[in-house]
Amino acid sequence: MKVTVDLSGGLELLFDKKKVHQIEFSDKNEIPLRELILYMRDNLLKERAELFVVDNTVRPGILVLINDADWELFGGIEYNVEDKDTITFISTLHGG
Amino acid sequence: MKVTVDLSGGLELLFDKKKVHQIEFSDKNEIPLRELILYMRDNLLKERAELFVVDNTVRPGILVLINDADWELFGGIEYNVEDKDTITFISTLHGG
Amino acid sequence: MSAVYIKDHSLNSNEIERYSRQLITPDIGVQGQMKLCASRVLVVGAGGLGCPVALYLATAGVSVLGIVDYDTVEISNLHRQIGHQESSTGVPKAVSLANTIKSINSLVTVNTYETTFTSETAMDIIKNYDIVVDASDNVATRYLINDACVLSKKPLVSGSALKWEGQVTVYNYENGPCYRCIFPTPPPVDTVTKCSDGGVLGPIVGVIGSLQALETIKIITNNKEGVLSGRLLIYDGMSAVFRTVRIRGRQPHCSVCGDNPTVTQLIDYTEFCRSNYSEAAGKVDDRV
Amino acid sequence: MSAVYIKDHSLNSNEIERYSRQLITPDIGVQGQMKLCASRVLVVGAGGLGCPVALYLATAGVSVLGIVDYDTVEISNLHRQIGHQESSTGVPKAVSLANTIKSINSLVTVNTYETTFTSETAMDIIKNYDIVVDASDNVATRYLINDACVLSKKPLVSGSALKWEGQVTVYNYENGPCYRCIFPTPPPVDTVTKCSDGGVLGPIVGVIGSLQALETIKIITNNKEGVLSGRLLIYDGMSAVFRTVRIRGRQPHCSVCGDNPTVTQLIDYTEFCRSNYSEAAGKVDDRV
Ligand SMILES: [Zn+2]
Ligand SMILES: [Zn+2]
Repeated sequence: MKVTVDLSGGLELLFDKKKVHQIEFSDKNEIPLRELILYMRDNLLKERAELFVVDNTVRPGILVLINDADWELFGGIEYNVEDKDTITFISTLHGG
Repeated sequence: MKVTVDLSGGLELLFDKKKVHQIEFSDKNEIPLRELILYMRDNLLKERAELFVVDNTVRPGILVLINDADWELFGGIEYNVEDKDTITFISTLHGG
Repeated sequence: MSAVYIKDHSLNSNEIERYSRQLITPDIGVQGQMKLCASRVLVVGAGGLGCPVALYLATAGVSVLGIVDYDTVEISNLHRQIGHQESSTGVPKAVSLANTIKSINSLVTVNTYETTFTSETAMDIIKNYDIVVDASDNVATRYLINDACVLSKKPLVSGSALKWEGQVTVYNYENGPCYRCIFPTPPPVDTVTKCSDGGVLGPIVGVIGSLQALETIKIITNNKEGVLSGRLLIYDGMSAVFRTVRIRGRQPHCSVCGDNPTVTQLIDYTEFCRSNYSEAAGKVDDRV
Repeated sequence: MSAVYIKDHSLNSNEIERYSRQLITPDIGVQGQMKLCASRVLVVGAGGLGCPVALYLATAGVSVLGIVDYDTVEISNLHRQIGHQESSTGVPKAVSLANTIKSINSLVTVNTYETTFTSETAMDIIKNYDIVVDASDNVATRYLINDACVLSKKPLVSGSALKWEGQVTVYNYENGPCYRCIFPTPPPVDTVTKCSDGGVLGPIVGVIGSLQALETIKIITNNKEGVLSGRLLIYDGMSAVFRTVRIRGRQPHCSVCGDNPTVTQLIDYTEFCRSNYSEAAGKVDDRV
């Protein structure tokens, strides 16, 4: 399965400044969203993991979208990510 | 087959002020884009057809998109519209 | 009195002349212009977002515009804050922006509040307005504005920007979600980048502030369908791509707008967020 | 001279102070600010689009800003043209906007052209600038600006707006398409709605003008990847939805930028488009 991960609001700075990541899990058909997040923390994010994950979920202030809609509409972190899903992580902005 | 037609830039005023139209051709799998345009002229557009079609194609000043990309990238009016395609007609704006 | 022709609107000839191009716009019309000319909007923040928001709302003809800002104009503001002038350096931003507005539209009443928006001042200020625009620059103020809007039942047009990016949505509108429904817990202080650290471009706040003004106009003119409630607009200026995404509705368990709220009056948001009502100041801890 | 430290930039302390929040923005930096401070931009039109474009380019620190507009300020402009004041009624728009700019950023040189942009005047004006912004309001001027940009090899940042909608793209940039590549034939005169007929909202031109300013900044600072060339941004303000769509590249058969152009000098665009270089005036036929 292939998953597209989108990062915005500055989160891309934690991930090599890349806003779009293609992740492939050749041995899986689906993956719990929580596992994807921990996979990202352990494999894509090199340092300062606490800016992305706190208590085994995304830290407060990050909005997660599943195919362009709020993850809360799909069960939040309990969602099972499927082939070709796009998961977006948006750090909310506060400046003005 | 089902086609989604999007209208913008004021063209929707010619089509009952509706920006999105779902058109179904139950007896077809595909339809030449030219036929779709003439179908729209003859069935959806009640008056002032010359504001939409001139010389059997869209009038100058209308940009046509096939699934969000310029129709010129797909052969223009010779394109064959397929099931679930979205065809967008944009009247270019000149004001400021 | 003796006129045979009874006009069906309350606009005077100055207003008709000034707003003619606006009141002929579909879905505004004379009725929409009358609503605009009777509306009262509070803009919190007279900075990068507040300038275009206040300018476009004032030129559109709102009746009363409130502007809250404790800060004064500095030269380093002027690259993005187009409602201030060089000659206003040192002048309170609320006053400077109000003066600019008066020079463009003298029909608008502008109230200035040269104060920090706090738990003590917020409710008293907000009660005079129909709609609140969040053009602030820090986390604590954003939670404060949200709660004050929920408690006083006013819709909130929220915008934010940093570097090349921006976000816009409308909270607490027609039973839609509030800020806490989406973000129940404030972000860790270390994860918040300020404009003074990360920078921000003028056209980015120009886009976001203009979008906030338009949402406010839609709310005033009762164009409910179009209002960005339950949706979030995300803007990436570098790639020139916007996305309008669906977000959750009002959450029954929300601590302020839910069915059994635990927040029933304003709290201390600097403590809740561990940061100050000001971008310039650092964390609460730094004040020691 | 006696300094041991050799600074690697040419910004003076006034510029550093004023542009500090901008030059710390990623992909701008000190190098980008130096490019901005050396850039020359021509804005054609000082109306709804031209005001935010010119204000944000001036505050960002372009070196020389040219403003072309033959028209004078009227009260009915002020609901959307935030660079003019009530006291400027009757003043040429180019002059009025230039005065506003000077009050905000005195470091910028502003050249005003109180003239109609025509086949006779265009090339002489354009040659003094690096980039041209189309903030005009009529078809004939849009074709004229396009051809003048192609013939003088300048990128063109094009924006347009009407009612609740707007469009933005960049033409003639890095071998991308020009306006005629996309629209080889002018639209029939009856199909063109003017802002004076259809209306337009201030925040709509605010969004589009800000986007034009940002594209101009991207071009100046050489952020090539992000530039809206070969792409068109379509904005529907009522539904709060933007789309960035892919459009055709440069067309080898284009009559002005193609491999064998037939248009090798400016033509009479009022004749070509059957309409005037002015929104206010009607069709060419009406002049009789
Ligand atoms: Zn809530
Ligand atoms: Zn061309």
